[in-house]
Amino acid sequence: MIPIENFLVLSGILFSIGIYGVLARRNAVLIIMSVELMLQAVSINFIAFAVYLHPEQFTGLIFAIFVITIAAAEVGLALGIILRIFRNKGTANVDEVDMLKW
Amino acid sequence: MDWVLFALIAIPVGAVLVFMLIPSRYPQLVRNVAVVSGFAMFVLSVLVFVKYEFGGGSGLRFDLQLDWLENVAFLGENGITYHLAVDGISAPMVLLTGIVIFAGVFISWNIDYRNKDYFVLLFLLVSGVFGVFLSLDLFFLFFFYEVAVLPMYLLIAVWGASSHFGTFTRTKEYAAMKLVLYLVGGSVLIFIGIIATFMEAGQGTFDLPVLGAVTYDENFQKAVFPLFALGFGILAGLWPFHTWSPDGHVAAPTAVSMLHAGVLMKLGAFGILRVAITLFPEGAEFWAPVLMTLGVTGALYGAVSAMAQRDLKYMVGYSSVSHMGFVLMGLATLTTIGVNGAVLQMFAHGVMTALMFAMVGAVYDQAHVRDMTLFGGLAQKTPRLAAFFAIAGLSSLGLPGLAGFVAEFHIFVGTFRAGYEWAGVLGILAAAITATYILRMLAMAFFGPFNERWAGLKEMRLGEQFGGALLIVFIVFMGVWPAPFIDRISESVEFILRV
Amino acid sequence: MELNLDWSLLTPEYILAGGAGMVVLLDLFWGRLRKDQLAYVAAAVALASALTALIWVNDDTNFANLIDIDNYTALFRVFFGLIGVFACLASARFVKDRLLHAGEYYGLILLSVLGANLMAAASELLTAYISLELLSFSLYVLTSYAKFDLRSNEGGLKYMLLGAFSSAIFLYGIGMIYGVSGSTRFSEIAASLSGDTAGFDMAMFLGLVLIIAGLGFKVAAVPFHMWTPDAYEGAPLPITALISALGKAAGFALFLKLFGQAFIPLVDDWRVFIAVLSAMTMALGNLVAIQQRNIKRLLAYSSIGQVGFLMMGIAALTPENADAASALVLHLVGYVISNLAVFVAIIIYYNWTGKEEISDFAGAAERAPYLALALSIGFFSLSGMPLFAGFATKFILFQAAAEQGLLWLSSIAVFFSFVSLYYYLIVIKEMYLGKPAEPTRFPTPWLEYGALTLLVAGVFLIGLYPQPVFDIVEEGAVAMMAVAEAAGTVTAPP
Amino acid sequence: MEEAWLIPALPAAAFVILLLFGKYLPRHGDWLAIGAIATSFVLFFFVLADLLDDMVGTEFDKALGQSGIEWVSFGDFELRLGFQVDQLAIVMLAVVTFITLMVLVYSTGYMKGDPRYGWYFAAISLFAAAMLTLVLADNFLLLYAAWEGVGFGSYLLIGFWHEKRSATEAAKKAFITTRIGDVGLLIGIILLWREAGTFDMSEIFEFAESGGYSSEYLTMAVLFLFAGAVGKSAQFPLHVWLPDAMEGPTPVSALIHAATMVVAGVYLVARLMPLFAAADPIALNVVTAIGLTTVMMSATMGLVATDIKRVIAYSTINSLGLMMVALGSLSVSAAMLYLFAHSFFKALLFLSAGSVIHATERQEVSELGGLARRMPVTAAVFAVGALSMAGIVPLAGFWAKDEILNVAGDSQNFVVYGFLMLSVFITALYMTRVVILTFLGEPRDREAHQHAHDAEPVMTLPLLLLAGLTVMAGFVVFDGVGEALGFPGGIGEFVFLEGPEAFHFPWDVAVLSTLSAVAGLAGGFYFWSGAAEPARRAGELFRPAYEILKRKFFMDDIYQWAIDRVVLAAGGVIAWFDRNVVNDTGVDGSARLGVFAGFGMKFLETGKLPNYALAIVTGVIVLAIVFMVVRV
Repeated sequence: MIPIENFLVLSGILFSIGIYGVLARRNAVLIIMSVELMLQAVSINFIAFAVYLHPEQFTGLIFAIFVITIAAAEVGLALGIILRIFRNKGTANVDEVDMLKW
Repeated sequence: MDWVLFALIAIPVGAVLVFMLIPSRYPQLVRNVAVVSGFAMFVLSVLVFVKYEFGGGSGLRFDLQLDWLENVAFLGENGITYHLAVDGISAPMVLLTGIVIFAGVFISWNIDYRNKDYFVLLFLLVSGVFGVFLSLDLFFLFFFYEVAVLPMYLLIAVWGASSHFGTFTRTKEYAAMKLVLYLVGGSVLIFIGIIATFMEAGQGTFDLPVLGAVTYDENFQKAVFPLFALGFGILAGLWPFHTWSPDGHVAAPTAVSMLHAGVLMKLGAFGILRVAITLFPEGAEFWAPVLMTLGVTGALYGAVSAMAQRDLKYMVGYSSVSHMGFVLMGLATLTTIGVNGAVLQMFAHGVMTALMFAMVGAVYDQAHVRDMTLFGGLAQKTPRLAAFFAIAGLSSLGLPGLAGFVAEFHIFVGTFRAGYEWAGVLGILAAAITATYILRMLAMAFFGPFNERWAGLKEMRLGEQFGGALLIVFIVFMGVWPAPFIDRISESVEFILRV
Repeated sequence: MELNLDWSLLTPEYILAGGAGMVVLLDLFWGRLRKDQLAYVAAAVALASALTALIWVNDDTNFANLIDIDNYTALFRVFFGLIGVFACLASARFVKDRLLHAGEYYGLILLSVLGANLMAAASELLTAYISLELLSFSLYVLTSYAKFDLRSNEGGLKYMLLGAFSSAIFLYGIGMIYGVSGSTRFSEIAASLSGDTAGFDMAMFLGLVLIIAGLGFKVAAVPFHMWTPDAYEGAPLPITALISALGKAAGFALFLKLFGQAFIPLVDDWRVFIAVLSAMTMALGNLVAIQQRNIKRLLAYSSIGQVGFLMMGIAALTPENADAASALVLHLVGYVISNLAVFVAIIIYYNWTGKEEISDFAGAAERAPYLALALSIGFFSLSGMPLFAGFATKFILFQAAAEQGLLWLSSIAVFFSFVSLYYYLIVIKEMYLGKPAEPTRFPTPWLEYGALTLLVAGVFLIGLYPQPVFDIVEEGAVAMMAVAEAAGTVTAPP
Repeated sequence: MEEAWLIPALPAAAFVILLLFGKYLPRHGDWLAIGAIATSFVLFFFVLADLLDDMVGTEFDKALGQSGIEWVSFGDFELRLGFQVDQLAIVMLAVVTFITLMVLVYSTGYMKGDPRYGWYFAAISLFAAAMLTLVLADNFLLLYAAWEGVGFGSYLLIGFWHEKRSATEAAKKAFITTRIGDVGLLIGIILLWREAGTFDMSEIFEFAESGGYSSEYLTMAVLFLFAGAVGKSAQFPLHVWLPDAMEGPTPVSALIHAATMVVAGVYLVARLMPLFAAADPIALNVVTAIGLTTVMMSATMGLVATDIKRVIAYSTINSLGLMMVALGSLSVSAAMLYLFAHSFFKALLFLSAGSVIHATERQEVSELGGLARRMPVTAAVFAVGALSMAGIVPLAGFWAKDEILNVAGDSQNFVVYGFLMLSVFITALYMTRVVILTFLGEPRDREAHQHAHDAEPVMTLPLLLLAGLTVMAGFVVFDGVGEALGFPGGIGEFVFLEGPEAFHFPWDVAVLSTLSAVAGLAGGFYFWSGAAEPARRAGELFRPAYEILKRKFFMDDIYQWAIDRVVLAAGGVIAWFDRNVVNDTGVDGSARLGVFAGFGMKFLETGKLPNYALAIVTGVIVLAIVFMVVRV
């Protein structure tokens, strides 16, 4: 059996890549993609815990399913809002969207 | 008889509600209601003062306790109660408030710019003041303390007057903002003190008598006493924190500065006595020399800077700082005579300053200028105003036969008895300096050759004369026969100082 | 191991969901219905859900171990229902004049109230997360609802992106806690955490940190507060009110339940951190608010400041008694009522003038005396002045914090509540001393003034006689904390 | 004895009535004031009679009629309005009531037609009441209260014509200078009280005699008390206010600055003699020194003063100095006798000067002259007063001054005695100067001279009465006269505590003083008769000395400089300090600091989304690290 640590490390890596994506990327759509990445890392975690530590329950698995559905809903919603910004301002670059400050 | 105290706070609040109902098209109706409720408060306060007799125990009379918030979270049996009572110290203070507000209502007779809102805020202020003097629950003491500060901003900012000096102007907004923030800043310290005391006592109640019964350990007292002393001291014009009071009182309209300098500053000293000294005797002893030094500096500092003022109202403002310095000196002696003197001075100064501010207001209403060097020989044009002002001035410089002398004498005697000879000597010197600036002002503004510019000046309005006369009656009454005041005060002071 | 599947327990939620759908359909199919009448329908639905919630007062069951139905839930259901009512009433005129698709607008508001209800009721992590996302999504959309206003889009974008980001962090934290404790139900987590957790220290604390971060974002604690000013300024005014009232209240309901029930055994570890966070939040919120010129941004920072005070309640949690919890909820109720009063007044003023700068409030007292009075009362209550709700609630909250040895935090709180008085006074100065553009009186909007009077009455009630309100709140808090004690004894996992 | 408190009460009642209803009474109630004082004067005799009956044989124990009412008392601290009558008080009662009566009668003429006629009588009644209370007070607190009341009375009366800038300034100066002295008095009283625990004089005296106070403590207290006396009796450092006090109406000067207020200081020191005796001798030396400097200074200044009232004022300061020297030599009897005699002839001088001013509207001696022909009675009376002041044989001044010279000769060293003799000479010199310049010689102002005439009877009657007393009062010195008046063993025994040989008449002192007085007269005639040519030449010869005297030893200028530069400047500096340092930097500074902190943090909100995400991540990382560090 593959030790659980591998899964945890994988999800950790994925999570940090996602965070890096959010910080580094300037385009709103790419930020959403990196957030999705982070959510997938979480679902890996849940599944790993469910299988390795608490095999007798399905909580972990149910959790993973819910995470995936909510992630999908989130993308739909996010793209809607980004579309509005793109249509009004002509750009989806996060740096140019800084009218509200101080 | 204990409904009296409830009525004392209910009347101003009731008046506020009635004012709210009166449409602002009837200013005269507003004034009549104000006078009626002012008179009612005056009568009740005199009743409280007259009917109060000590008769042993903690001297609390007209005791009334309604529970407000109890058996909830950390609050025990009667956690926070609406506990009103009068003892020897608060009886004269209640009388003082009754007098000053009654006179104040007459003085503010000719305010016509939104006078409904004016009286709403003024009576809110008075209910706060009565609340502090009467409440025996730390929570409610703090509650009313803040209520008294709340209306000050609008009262000064809307109805006040900016004062213009050659080089700079002190706008009324600046003065109002500074005053309110300074006092609320002071109340921060009090709030922290209350929280710490409640926790330390562990009785689950904010009731002062219960908290008083607990003996706190030495270092706790030494740590918390300065919190209260400083918090209340800021309102009492403690020396380094006094700068709000001259600016604030000068910018305020007459009745408000009368009420504020006359009564609200006493709230601070009263708070020190009622809360700090009663709960923390060892703390008081430890900090007494510091309080004494600040008190004396305040007295001397106020007197000397009053001497350099050209603006009449600023002079009176700084003289209040100086007299409050005397009060703090009295409190710092922690001897019966000294503290008695302090309470007497609180009353005496209250009535004196109210009269002085009223007269300055009377001059300002007609002359619209307050620089005393511009006046000259007003006594020939307005003899009664000059006489009233002279009486207030003479009482403040401690002329025997008037209230000032009795109080100051007690304080000086108390200071010597407590072993602070240097403070006593400096205090007496400050009293002498008070004489110089009062007489300088009288000579410059009221006596001397008549300045034609003020030919149009007329004698004071009837309202002002009545208000002034009422105050003079009490100045002379306390000066000639102080026994009723002193008997009441001394027993309670002895109880507080556990002598 | 049978689950209590009595569906009737969720009737308030059904009413809300059904109502939302109905409102949307009504807007589509019933042409003749004017937009503001939709608001009254939505308000009625919210009110219905609040009233039905009263049925389960003093009840103590749960629905399929997912949701607790006890006094705590009842309290918050009523509370959120009323917030929904006021939100709808306040936005009636605003939506009619300025926004399109009123149906979806009110539908989303009802859905957000539904999300909030479930957040407060959730007794296990998954339900909590799902309801959190429901609330957040509806608020994201509502924030960017003014399609053609760039500021609304930008605010919505920032709120949404950062919201997604921090909910991912929150989720990762939940994953860790699930891994460590093996269950998602608060009571069981508390049981396993109170056992020996030597082996899982690292994972547990990482989870705890991430959860604090996630929730910190939701309630706008300091390092995670950056979105609040932009979202508040961007969102249409009623929505700003909704975020500050519903968003914060639901966030704290969950925060309190999670830390009061699940993580209570580790209280000595995270107490200091929450306290430090709360101190920083107070400091930044109140100090930066002094600099603001826009009323919405000022209220954003003032609500950040208030969050600092609220977090003190959480820092003061203790297994022994429910004092801290009841003090926190009491202050929460006081804050929300005063905040709503301020926002309703500003919405009314915005409907007249359409301006948001503080300087635009010049002379408001002459043009609308009652409005100026209500606004001042709201501000004085927020700053903790006596006669108003803020004073009593803050007094009790600071005292509760001091009881747990956080006197230093109470002192900082008292100082910053004094600082907050300064920037409220600036607005009041503008209203009472400023010169109005033109001296004409504004027409009196009777409905909004009615709502305003109700709120002002609420402020005075809590300020002058808080005993009844406090008793209700204490029942809720005790019910919530009782579950924690019961959890002390380990129960078989479901 | 019990009705002694009535004496001050009557004028006080008169004051209150006049104050409130003065305008409505006929003649503005001047008759009420005079009636009150007259009854007090009559009452004085009853009290005197009672005191004599209580006297047990010739043994003079102080029969103190103690009466009074409780004013305030609690714990160990009690204040009484107590009155006591003893010989010292009797002398003062006699002087005060009589002189006030004379002045009031005189004032009905002098002040006729003044717009504030009623207020004048009210103020004088208040003053008289305060003075009488001061005299009768049996405890220090009441004494202090009356002391301040007297100061206030003089403030009102000096500044009576408050239209005149100079009168207002003079009143202010008087009140403040005496007030500075009162600071010392109050400190002294409290120091005495602290050890003895009571304000009552007799108890304090017993406490002092029984060695209760340490001697340095007592000396310090006594010197503080003496400071009060210096202020009130215009002694050397604080004398500047008396010459300016001449701005008040002349009857006021007669009353306050001759007979009553200024001698209060002397009375106080006399009353405290037991304390002075108990304290170490340095106290008495200080009293003598101050007294002597005052004598010499005032005498020399009197030489050059041109205003008639100021000359008499300097003569008053001169006499006060003499009395202080007498007290310095531990002789109460000499001082009180001089006080008794001095009040008559000084009041006489002032009132006659008053009638001169009333008639000619002029006060400058240089504008008067040759009035004797127009105003024979006033001239004669003035001459009598002047001669008595100079100390010419049959008049009261001679006997009293001789007594002081004799006492000074016995107990003081030679230098003091020499100076006193010199002062007698100078006094005679300037008194004759003023007489000659006013009444003899050529009238310098023709027009004033024309309508100068003797005052109406109501003013001249008191003058004649006082003149008569000035002549007869001296003989009281002899025991025979005392017994004739019903005092057992003569006035000396009765009044002055020491043994029967209080008075004796040393021939050598009498001859020496008469010689110097006559020399003074001759000098006066020589210098100032006719065109006063020699005087002018002397003036040029001692130009610098003349200038110094003219500028009153620059005392006024020094004080004025001190006030402007030091006191007002200090006020200015502190006011500036308060406005700028304490307020602008202290208060506004800290407020700006807070606002600036907010300003700094405001820029954290860059508006850029990545920064916000970065903030969240850093928050998480910092929390995680700290958690780990703290936990592990």
